[in-house]
Amino acid sequence: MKPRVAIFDFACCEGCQLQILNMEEELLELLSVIDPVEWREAMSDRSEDYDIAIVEGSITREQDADRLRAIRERAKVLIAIGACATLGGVNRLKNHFPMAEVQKIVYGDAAAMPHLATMPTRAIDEIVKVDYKVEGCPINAQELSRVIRALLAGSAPATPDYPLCVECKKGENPCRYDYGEICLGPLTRAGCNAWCPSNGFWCFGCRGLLDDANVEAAEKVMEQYGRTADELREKIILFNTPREPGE
Amino acid sequence: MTAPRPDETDIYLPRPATLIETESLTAHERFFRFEMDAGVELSYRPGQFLEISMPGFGECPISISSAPSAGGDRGFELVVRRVGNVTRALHGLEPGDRIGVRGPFGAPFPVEDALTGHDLLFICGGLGLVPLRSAINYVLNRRDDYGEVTVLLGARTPADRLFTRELYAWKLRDDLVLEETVDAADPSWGAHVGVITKLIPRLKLAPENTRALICGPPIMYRFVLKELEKQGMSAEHIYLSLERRMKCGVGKCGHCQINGLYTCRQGPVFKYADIAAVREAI
Amino acid sequence: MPQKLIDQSSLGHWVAALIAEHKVYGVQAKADRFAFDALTEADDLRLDHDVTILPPKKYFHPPQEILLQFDREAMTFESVFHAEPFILLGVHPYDMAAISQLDKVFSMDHRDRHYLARREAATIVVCDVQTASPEVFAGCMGHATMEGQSGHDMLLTLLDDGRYLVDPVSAKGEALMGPLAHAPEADQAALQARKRVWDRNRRQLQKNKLKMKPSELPGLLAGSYDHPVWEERAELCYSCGSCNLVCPTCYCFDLRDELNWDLRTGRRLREWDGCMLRGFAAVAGGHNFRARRADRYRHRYFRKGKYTWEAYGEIACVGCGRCISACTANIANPVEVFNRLLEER
Amino acid sequence: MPSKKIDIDVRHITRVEGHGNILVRARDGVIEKTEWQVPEAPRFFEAMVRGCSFQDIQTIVSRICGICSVTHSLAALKALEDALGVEVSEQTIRLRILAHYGEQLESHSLHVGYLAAPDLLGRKSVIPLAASHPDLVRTVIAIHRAGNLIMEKLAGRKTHPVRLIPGGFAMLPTAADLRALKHELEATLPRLQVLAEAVAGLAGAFPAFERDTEYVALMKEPTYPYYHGDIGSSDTGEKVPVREFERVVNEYVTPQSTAKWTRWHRESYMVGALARFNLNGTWLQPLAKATAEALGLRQGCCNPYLNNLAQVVESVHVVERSLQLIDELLSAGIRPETPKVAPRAGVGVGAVEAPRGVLFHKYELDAKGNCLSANMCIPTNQNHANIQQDLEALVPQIIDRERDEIRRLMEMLVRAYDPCISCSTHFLNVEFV
Ligand SMILES: Cc1cc2nc3c(=O)[nH]c(=O)nc-3n(C[C@H](O)[C@H](O)[C@H](O)COP(=O)(O)OP(=O)(O)OC[C@H]3O[C@@H](n4cnc5c(N)ncnc54)[C@H](O)[C@@H]3O)c2cc1C
Ligand code: SF4
Ligand code: SF4
Ligand code: SF4
Repeated sequence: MKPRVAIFDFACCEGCQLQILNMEEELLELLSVIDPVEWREAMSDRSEDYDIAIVEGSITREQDADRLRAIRERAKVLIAIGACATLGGVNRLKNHFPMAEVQKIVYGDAAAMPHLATMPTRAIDEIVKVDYKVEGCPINAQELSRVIRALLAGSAPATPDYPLCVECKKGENPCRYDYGEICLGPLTRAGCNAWCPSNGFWCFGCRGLLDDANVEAAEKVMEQYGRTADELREKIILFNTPREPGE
Repeated sequence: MTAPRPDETDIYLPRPATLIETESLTAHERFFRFEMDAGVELSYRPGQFLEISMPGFGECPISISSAPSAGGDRGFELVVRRVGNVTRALHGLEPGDRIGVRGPFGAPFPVEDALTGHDLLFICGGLGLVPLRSAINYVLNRRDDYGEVTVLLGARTPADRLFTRELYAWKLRDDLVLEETVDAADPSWGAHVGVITKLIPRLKLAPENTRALICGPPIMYRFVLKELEKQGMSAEHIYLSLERRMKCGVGKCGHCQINGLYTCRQGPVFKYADIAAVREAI
Repeated sequence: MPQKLIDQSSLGHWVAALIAEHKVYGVQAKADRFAFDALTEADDLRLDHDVTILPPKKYFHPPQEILLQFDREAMTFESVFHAEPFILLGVHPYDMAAISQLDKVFSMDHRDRHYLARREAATIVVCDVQTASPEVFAGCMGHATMEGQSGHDMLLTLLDDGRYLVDPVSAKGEALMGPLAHAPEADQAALQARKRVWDRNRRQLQKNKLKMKPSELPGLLAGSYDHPVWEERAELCYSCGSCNLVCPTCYCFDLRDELNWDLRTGRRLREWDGCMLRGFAAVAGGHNFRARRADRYRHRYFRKGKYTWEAYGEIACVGCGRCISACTANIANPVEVFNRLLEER
Repeated sequence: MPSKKIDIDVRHITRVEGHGNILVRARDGVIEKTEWQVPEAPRFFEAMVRGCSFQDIQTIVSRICGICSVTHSLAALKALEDALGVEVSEQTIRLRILAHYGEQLESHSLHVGYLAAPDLLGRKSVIPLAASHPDLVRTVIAIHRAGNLIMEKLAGRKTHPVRLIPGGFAMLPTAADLRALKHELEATLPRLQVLAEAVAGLAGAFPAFERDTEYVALMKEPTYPYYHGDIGSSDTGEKVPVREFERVVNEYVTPQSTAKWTRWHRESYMVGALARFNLNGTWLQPLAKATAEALGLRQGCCNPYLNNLAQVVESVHVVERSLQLIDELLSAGIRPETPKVAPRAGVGVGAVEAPRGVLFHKYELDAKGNCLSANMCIPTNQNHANIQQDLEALVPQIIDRERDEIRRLMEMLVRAYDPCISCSTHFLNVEFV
């Protein structure tokens, strides 16, 4: 029997779900091996009975955390897709400000209204257990496809634990540092085929920092390029704002 | 360099084998007996390993645990610890299921030459029994060619012991001394408790005439070697089987290098004298 | 074999003729750098390049290649070989030296048919260096020219008078000479002129100066295992493997399986790996045989200067200088490290 | 006889981008409540970009919306360049417009083919259509892929562009890229004809609902603009410069509402494909014009359901225009350019037409080029009040129908707007009944 798959989203741009639709013809192959039972962006069907939950987006409100917990209860396997789900995404930038200030900036005088409450952005695995992560902003459909095929075959898909530079070099890109830019490739988990440097742009770290990212080295190395550790940190926080303030 | 010949084997091409028999040994380790397809024989020596393919999951090196018979063998035995994708997939196999096999690869224990006529001391830590079992049974099949045979065995707990029936049979033999120890005992345990090195001084070794064969977890070697040296054994007479990360098994992929040595070609069985000065070895 | 002299425009016509009949890869501009790529226009060929981002090894040992196809229900495996003939235009002598090293690695003992098939399919046209790259030191490593080296099929040299000396050195190379039948043969003067280019290149391809003979490296390293340089420099190492991946002599790889959507058939892939990457020597159970950055950092230099010498009789650095520019932390310069070891021996 | 009671409570309408709810309560034909609500979690982009460098802003704000990320990047880049006093080259403008056409094509084909088509064919999603109408689905996929391909070749990827940077392009397409695109787009035109015919055949499935509406879009005669222009309205002939967009959108927070709403000359206005068609239809390309005719779509149309038809017409238009642009680019040759942008203090505004309507970004930068404040006004926000007005006008006309039918027609109406709710930089959070 085909596994029942449900796709859910929380605070995000839904760009990762879009990558699933962007699989184009391959989407038909995906649909030949799974049974999608809920996918609000693309289907009107609903179900509470599923094997695999694919979750996109970050958690910014208590009621969303509750909904996520309910999803976790029902799913045998939970896959977090995209930077919002795995890291908190750009949404986490707001954690640098007090929440009251964030609301004020956007809503002005209306900010005091109780239904505008928001909480610091959290990634999915800060609320529930995540079985697999597909990193990236947006995810790479090829990677999701590989993860799903591996899972369906009973294999545990792994994310690379080496820096992006590996894939960047394999792609034979000129290095962004040669142009005086700050690229987070040496600190960032590979897996996207160095999508951004391959298009002439620096890596901004959307796949998350490596477990052993040598940030101290990077801070020292900045000087060699006439840049500062502060500039480096400004780049890092775009997608890798620490989980706890000051962490 | 010469052009590839069309009939030349592809060193990455596995050959199919069928699972004949499998049995759980511990919570994490399983025994397997496979047979190559009719007409295909593996001629392997104790200490060698195979690259086992579970297509879709990958490939990994696994020591041959059975003893070779006189001619070639269609059958071979493995013991696999479940740690990742390939090994988990192997644990899911049922008799009749098929796998892919490359090999045998690697340098064996010199059971046919350097070891004959000598007392043999086997020191096995945990999964280290798996390749050494091949050598032990090889020796037991030709018992007269060797002197005293002593087997030291260490396991984490009694429940982690492999091949318990076979160990019992060895225990009953009077031409083999088997001493066992565990790190943590349970109430039923009647043998030693503690690290395997503690068993060595109790042996009445004839250091000149003894040849030691060792396999175990990375941390075990240093202590065992120190103890053997203390007993007066020469590095020339000690053989170690070492594990490393390994992908190709044929000296190309670079993963298994110990400094400049390839574990898959110069090893996995090394004479201690050859690697005593190799810094990454022990 | 006939050596010919041609001018730049006949070279263009000749390349165009090659493109018309063969699959040709040649050096071309990539942004403001250079790279080997499929050549569709003779004008795109840049024989004046200083160095390519990746070495031409990518045509023999690609970043990713399919080794096998399998069917897991039938448990069948089928080798995939790539034997489509191709011409490689513009390989520099140091890169040719590196290809010859790979030839040894992949043909000794267990012969690697996948590599050998690609290698056999290639016709390699080496071109003497016209522009020295900022970091090159092939002159120190003995690989500035093709003198005393082999493995290639043809050598092109731009002489000072603006003409090219075309020198086929194998049957494959000679087979490319057809369109040049009417070109004048190279005379003694031309061969002398080539000698001058070689002499000059030997001197000029020394942007970094190695203060010893390459053959002294194994001995030097043997006494330097505990030198402080490894710890000091590795502090800035990202473990990014860039120095491995751009190196023409590095060949380490990983094997990985991928399934098709039928979840039954799939392929086994070979992908470049690198000894500087953290997990390179990690095994099940979490043990890592080179867990520290310094362990991995030292290993790379030992492989370059000692281990490969012991296994294949080769120093695994040809002096292309790629690792120097690829390292964003600026710590991967072999010459700096080796010279320091020499000074502090 | 029990009184007829209708309670419709669609929590999270499906096949739209983001979360929206529809609520209707009626007793004995008396409509007590008709509400369009948006429970999307707010994301506070205006707060998030504060303090960020102008170099990182397009990276952040493209994440406002996955489906119109090129549009958001372009609006941001135009605003930033306005603030920094940067003039971009003609080549950059052409390439940007081409990338932007890719997004229009991708978004419109996604909306018509994947999200709206199931309504017209009485299905719950595109998935059963793959079995029942395989040829149509494959045609839609091919069109969608063409749109994506433009973005990939021009912007570097399908979603969240990386090549679009202040001052120009981080990497330029090659002539070979453009030729490949041309090839693909030439094959797309006949596919669009197939789609248009299929949609024309389903014209009966569009409800005949009309409501006199103010339409707002960028205008720049004699073109059908997405990237250039001033703000125009169907109510007046006035053209408002983009810099004065705040005079048009008049954002306000209503106590009963879930979002900041907007209004100009009336209670509400509509932006998007239909608005553009009504204001600029004269300047469509010939095939697009012919397609409009074949679909029976005429300027002055005020049936919001027919927004889908306008999307089909626009799809044809952008492909025709893309082919022209590619020819212009190829004959001029791609010149290498390295964007150089220096920071300075300033305020800038940028507007572009998103697939769903006109989008405004505004930034204030300090001397280092770091963002002091930001404001983004997105099309779906501008449409919310109009959706509410449409629903209020629609429900009395259909209140005697079956509950499910009422629900279906309301959902379909909302869906016709192609709302992009996750763009909700402004949305409020509400308690539900
Ligand atoms: C010569 C030799 C003989 C061996 N004999 C046996 C044996 O008889 N029985 C047995 O159970 N195991 C044996 N091993 C270990 C076995 O190869 C690894 O446990 C196995 O590769 C793990 O594969 P996996 O796919 O299940 O795990 P993976 O999912 O690949 O990874 C799990 C962990 O294993 C590590 N790993 C991955 N590949 C290898 C590799 N090739 N070698 C070592 N570690 C790796 C990874 O770093 C990771 O931490 C032997 C290893 C060698 C080198
Ligand atoms: S561009 Fe970035 S990812 Fe690529 S090599 Fe340079 S630092 Fe690494
Ligand atoms: S070690 Fe560095 S300089 Fe030497 S061959 Fe490799 S990349 Fe070139
Ligand atoms: S390129 Fe530099 S930083 Fe990267 S692994 Fe090599 S030495 Fe370390």
